[in-house]
Amino acid sequence: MDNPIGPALQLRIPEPARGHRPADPVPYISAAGEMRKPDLDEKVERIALMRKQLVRVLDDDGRAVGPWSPELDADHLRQGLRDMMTVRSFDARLLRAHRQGKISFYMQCLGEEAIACAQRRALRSDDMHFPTYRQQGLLIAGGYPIVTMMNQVLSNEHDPLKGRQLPVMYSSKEHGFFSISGNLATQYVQAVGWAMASALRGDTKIASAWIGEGASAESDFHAALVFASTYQAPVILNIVNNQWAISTPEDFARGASATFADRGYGFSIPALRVDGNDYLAVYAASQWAAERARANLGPTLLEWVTLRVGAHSTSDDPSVYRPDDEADRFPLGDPIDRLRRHLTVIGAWDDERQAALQTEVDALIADAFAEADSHGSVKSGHTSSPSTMFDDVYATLPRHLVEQRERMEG
Amino acid sequence: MDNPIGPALQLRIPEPARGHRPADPVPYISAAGEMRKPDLDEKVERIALMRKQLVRVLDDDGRAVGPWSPELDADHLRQGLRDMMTVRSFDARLLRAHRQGKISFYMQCLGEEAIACAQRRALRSDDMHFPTYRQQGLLIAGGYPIVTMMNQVLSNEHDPLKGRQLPVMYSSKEHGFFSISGNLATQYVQAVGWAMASALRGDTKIASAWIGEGASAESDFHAALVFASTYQAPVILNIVNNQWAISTPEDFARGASATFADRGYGFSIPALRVDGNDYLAVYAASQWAAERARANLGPTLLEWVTLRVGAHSTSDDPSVYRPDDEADRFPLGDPIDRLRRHLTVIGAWDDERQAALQTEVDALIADAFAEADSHGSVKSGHTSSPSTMFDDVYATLPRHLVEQRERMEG
Amino acid sequence: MPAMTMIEAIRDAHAIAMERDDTVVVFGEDVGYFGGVFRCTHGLQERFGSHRCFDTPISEAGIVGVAVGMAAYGLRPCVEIQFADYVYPAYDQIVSEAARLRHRSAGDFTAPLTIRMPTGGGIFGGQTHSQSPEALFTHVAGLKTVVVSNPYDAKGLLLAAIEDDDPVIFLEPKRVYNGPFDGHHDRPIVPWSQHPLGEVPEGHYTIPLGQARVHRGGDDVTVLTYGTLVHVAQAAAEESGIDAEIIDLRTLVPLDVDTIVASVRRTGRCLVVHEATLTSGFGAELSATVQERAFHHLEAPVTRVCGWDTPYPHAHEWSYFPGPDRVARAMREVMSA
Amino acid sequence: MPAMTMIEAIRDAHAIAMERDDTVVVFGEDVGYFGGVFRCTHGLQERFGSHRCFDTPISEAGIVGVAVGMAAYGLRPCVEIQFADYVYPAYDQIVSEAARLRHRSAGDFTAPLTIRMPTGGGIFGGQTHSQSPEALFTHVAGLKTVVVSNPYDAKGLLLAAIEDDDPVIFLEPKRVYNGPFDGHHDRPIVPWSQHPLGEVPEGHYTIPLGQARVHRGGDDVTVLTYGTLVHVAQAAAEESGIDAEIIDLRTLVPLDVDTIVASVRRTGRCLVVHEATLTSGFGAELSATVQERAFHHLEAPVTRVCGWDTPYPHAHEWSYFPGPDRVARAMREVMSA
Ligand SMILES: Cc1ncc(C[n+]2csc(CCOP(=O)(O)OP(=O)(O)O)c2C)c(N)n1
Ligand SMILES: Cc1ncc(C[n+]2csc(CCOP(=O)(O)OP(=O)(O)O)c2C)c(N)n1
Ligand SMILES: [Mg+2]
Ligand SMILES: [Mg+2]
Repeated sequence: MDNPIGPALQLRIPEPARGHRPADPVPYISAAGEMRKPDLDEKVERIALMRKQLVRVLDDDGRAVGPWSPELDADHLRQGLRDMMTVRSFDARLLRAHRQGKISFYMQCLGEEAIACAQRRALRSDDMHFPTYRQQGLLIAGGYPIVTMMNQVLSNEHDPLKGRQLPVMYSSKEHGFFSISGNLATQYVQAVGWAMASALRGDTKIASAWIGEGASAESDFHAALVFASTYQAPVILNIVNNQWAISTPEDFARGASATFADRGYGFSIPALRVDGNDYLAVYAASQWAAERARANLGPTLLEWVTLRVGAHSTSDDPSVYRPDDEADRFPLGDPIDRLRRHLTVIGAWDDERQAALQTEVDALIADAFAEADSHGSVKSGHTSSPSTMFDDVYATLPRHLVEQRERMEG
Repeated sequence: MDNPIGPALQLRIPEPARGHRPADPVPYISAAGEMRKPDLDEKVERIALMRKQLVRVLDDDGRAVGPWSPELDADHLRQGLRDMMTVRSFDARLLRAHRQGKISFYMQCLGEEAIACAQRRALRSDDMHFPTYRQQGLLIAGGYPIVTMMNQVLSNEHDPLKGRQLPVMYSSKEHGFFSISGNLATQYVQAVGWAMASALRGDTKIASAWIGEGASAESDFHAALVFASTYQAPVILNIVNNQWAISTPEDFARGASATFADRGYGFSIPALRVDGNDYLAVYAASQWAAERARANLGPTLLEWVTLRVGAHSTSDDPSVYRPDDEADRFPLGDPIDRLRRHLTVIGAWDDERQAALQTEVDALIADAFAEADSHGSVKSGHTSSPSTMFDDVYATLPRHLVEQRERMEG
Repeated sequence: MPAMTMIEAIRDAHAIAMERDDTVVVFGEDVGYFGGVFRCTHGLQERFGSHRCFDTPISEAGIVGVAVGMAAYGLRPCVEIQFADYVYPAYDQIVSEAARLRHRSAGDFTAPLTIRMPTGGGIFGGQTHSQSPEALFTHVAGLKTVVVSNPYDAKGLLLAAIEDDDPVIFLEPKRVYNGPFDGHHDRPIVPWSQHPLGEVPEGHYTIPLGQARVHRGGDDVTVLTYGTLVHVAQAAAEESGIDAEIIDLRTLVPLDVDTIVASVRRTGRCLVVHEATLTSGFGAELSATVQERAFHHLEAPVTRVCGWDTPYPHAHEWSYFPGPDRVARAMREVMSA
Repeated sequence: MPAMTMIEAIRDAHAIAMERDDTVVVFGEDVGYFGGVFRCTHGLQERFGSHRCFDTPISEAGIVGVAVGMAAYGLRPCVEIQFADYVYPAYDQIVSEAARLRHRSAGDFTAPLTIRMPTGGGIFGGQTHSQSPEALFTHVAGLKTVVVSNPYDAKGLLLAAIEDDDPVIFLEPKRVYNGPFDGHHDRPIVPWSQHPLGEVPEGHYTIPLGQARVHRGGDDVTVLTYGTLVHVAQAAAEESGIDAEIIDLRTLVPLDVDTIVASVRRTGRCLVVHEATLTSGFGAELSATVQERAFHHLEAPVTRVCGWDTPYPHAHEWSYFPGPDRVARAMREVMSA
């Protein structure tokens, strides 16, 4: 008794029309203030109804509107602007260092500055972030010494990681910044473990996990959601949807889902889509998720809609696979411009102060770079001693490494 | 500017009250016929609204009701009853063989017979199933020789797998039954790959992936859903929720989700919860999913709600972790009893025919076992030659294996 | 001293570790309420509560991944992988994360975790309940790898592993959980209560990682082995009459090179025995090391007796397993080479 | 014969395989539209369509898992793992599935797939863009493992791998993609167009898996190596003046034991050179094999020159990399031992 046969089967192979993408590649753009703010303990089913909406606070005129508008005074906002501008200037300086041949590799976060900067300020300094390589904003907004970051990037004698890691793979336990792995997604489930540990100990610290939308296809993403859902771990699960994973557009990882927020609902984890280029929205959504975690209400997933404005890394040439004018056509604008306009609208900012801040920030970065550069770089041969590579493989040097070190030195 | 601290954090560690579980451990039990049947191409959002409902056809009185009732004539239904009874008798005989010390290990599917038996009949014989160890019904309903299955379980000279695999780890390409792996979940993504291959070739065959609810926590489950969603592969994604994964109840893998069907919606994959002990519902839902795949409408996820009535395997002692009377209290009854009652209600069956069929099936199994047993078993030392273990490691025997084989023999 | 099975010794080590240090947490599949499919964690949840010992979803990647995160927080997770054959989904978290975390962060974060798993065949487990994957860990810098062969060692080494500040892979040959199996599968099982290494002191003690144990002194040939094969080698020595010095390596990385080299220099002959497949097994490293460091003392090639380079078969496991006859034959060959 | 880089040779092999056999499909991260981050699949999607060459989500487990399923269907997938350092999420699918499918199903299902990946350091890639994980595959029965060192071999071996009926791990040292790098990182890059092995015949040819190539004949010492280190060993021989016979193994499993043993029996000395970490590296297997089969011909211990047992460092990669000086020093030591 065989059942009917069908037509020839076909596969949908995503083939986004690169170079001639539609004008608005980002679907479901809510107006600022449109989306309501759920209670912290609102039923996940009801929150799920908003999974195609977008938490937005800043409108096109620079006003902060709607229930998500966080209570941040002008000082805080100016601090946020400064954080973001510092990150951007930092990136620009190190890209220049790359062009100057001082470093072998760099990854910028151009256009995505609001997300890490605002979340860092919305959380506590003793919380732990498990970042990817595009959250330098966490360190900068967290007050980590910029010279030290540059020393890491230059792999010079003052690099705290002793030249072991690629540029941008920072680590700072003290600043709540988990050591970056080159292997995508591994940190996501580790963050859940850290949050579980905090809760097992009756501590108050929460964890924040970071991942790119492309890397959410990795298996560790699943493990993280399973454990977060089962144990209701106090963790924020960030997905930075910057539209690209090297050369593949975000729909390769998203598949048929409407949004990455959907992934959370597969586990009854409340999930919000948030305008990642809106400093106020980022702050408010991060705060909401953190409060949920702190109130023992479990994990929250946050999809940040943003755009990778630059190349994937200095090894990448995006002209081959993406339209030149994508950033111009991106409907969510630039995070720095938008916060600056808001500050101006509320009378807390003007062009002069902007110019002064830019000068200050650029000087800060220039000075920092000058200092870091004075310690040399891997290219100039000013690194930690090569024999330090044997340290920290284990807590204490085992005999075979002692022998190998001797052999290397001899 | 540090943000407020919270109370001491807590973790939710699922600790179901074993031994004193609530009377009805299975939530969201729809009445038979209650759930509507969506069009094959109905929007996934609308289907999602039914994710807490249960596709049921057979009511408590044994009538087939509602839109899901498949058009199966009495012959087909009697065949289904026979399939399930054969599986049950098969399992019983081999459990006895285990007690008799003829085999080292066995896994039964008591209480879950309807799922594999009905799905096998709802699909075509050239479709490919990627099963776990509890889908012996696929082979039996598919007409695979029972003696051969027993030869595999006995690992005797006629075992087609030459004693290489544990009992029950069958393989038959010809019968659309992919080689069973001992490693959970690996087959799930392979099924998606097989389905993709079929579609890449413009073929008409579809794949069916099988997994236990416990194993859905494994990472390969995620990979399968990502690829199935992205490429819209013609695959059925079965999750057999039999309430237990060895000693852990289904909520360990499910986490905070209401149902396993939820997982599909995280990927916009239409997902149904189905009464797995209702032969007609299983048939109808499988058919629906198969038609979707054949019509190039993509993957469908099916959560089968059932109960692992027996122990996990012959190595397991469930009395330590589960209540004795769980099967009695299980709200979905027994699949054989239910189909038998239905046949009786429609006037196509009676006690006499039932007794005759039971006798026939038992005799068939007894004869088959006698024949298989006559070929000996691993315990009696009647296996394929040990040197065959070197075959099939590679397509042709490489030199080092030739040498090792000589050494073993010499 | 009480007699314990290896299972009881492992349980005891867990309990003592959890008692002494409340950052020790124990979890894995079926590990909590049920106490593990081999019962190695039985009673821990009842005694220490479900916040110290708990069940997990079936996700080895998740188990090790959250353990790394917990270790970074400051806990000392000791996790169970139900069978070593199922460790591969966690391999990335072990190799790329646990093993390198201290190094890549220059000591800023560390991963003091213990990953226990039953290994080896001899229980008719077929290809997915029989593997001995130690060589897949010994190649990875940053990991320590331990294989135990008896209850006394198991307790002392597990306590040392849990207290160690680095990630430790802790392999438990399931065939010796209940007795010192010597490879004669057709003979009655000897329980640990009849073996001196089944006598396990109460309370806390550790056996330092990196120290081999001379299981049997001898002059004819040095046998380097570990796990179940220690007992098989013992039987082979007795049955062949060859005066083998059997070294139970206990820790593969870091390796006790001194004990090995001293013995081989004395005997001039060396046999390496393990259950894992031969090619690129840990025996290769042992063979290479021995001939690098004792070349001029060797009177015969270092010889390996290992599992064949095939998947572990179900029905033919005793043809696969390097039992006492094969080991004795190799001993004779090495003696006459 | 046209001169090709190794990248071009690999591209060419893909195109020829896809042309000759429409069951060959090619996929991986950034492999389709973009043509791969190293451009090894550039142009294939355009030429053969997106049903033959396509991009995937970032999931190595998914890539290999679907490839196994496709292979079971009857296709011959040739997939790319972007860097060998990222293969671990796919390790379970490779080790537990692809490697054992034929055996466990007694030939009912097979997995004729090729898994390509760039390996090795020398591009300042740090610990996650530099690894050489070959030994993690050579230990696994059922897998074949190939490491290429030049364009001519790369094309012939890749065609053989794709046509092979078993799963093949195909390792491409990225440092020799564009030229025969000899370890002198401070000297200008020599392009393949200036090297005889950069001359690659047009059209179809294969190099059988399991055959080593004598890269340089010599009488003093046998050097067993593969990948980038072939060229480093060549430089070391020239610079030290030692008449080394350099054997490029090409395939590690199955290994060309005959070529190896014949050479060592003649030279009486053997050096093993690879970039992967020393302990339990494939060099251990080579050392063990050589002394098992040529013991009485050896005048000095088989010596290994390998990466240190540390993660691959970023800034110190030239101290980690076994460059020509270290190899030459070892040659001299072996000669004077
Ligand atoms: C396990 C693993 N696979 C592949 C890579 C190579 N890789 C590095 S970044 C990247 C793209 C990641 O995209 P996404 O997650 O969207 O992050 P984004 O770069 O956009 O911030 C890839 C494929 C890797 N680092 N690790
Ligand atoms: C990768 C892996 N991890 C663990 C196991 C051990 N194991 C075998 S069956 C099982 C429980 C599976 O439960 P479920 O998926 O619900 O299937 P069921 O037994 O209920 O049919 C476990 C943990 C395994 N076989 N493979
Ligand atoms: Mg991205
Ligand atoms: Mg189950």
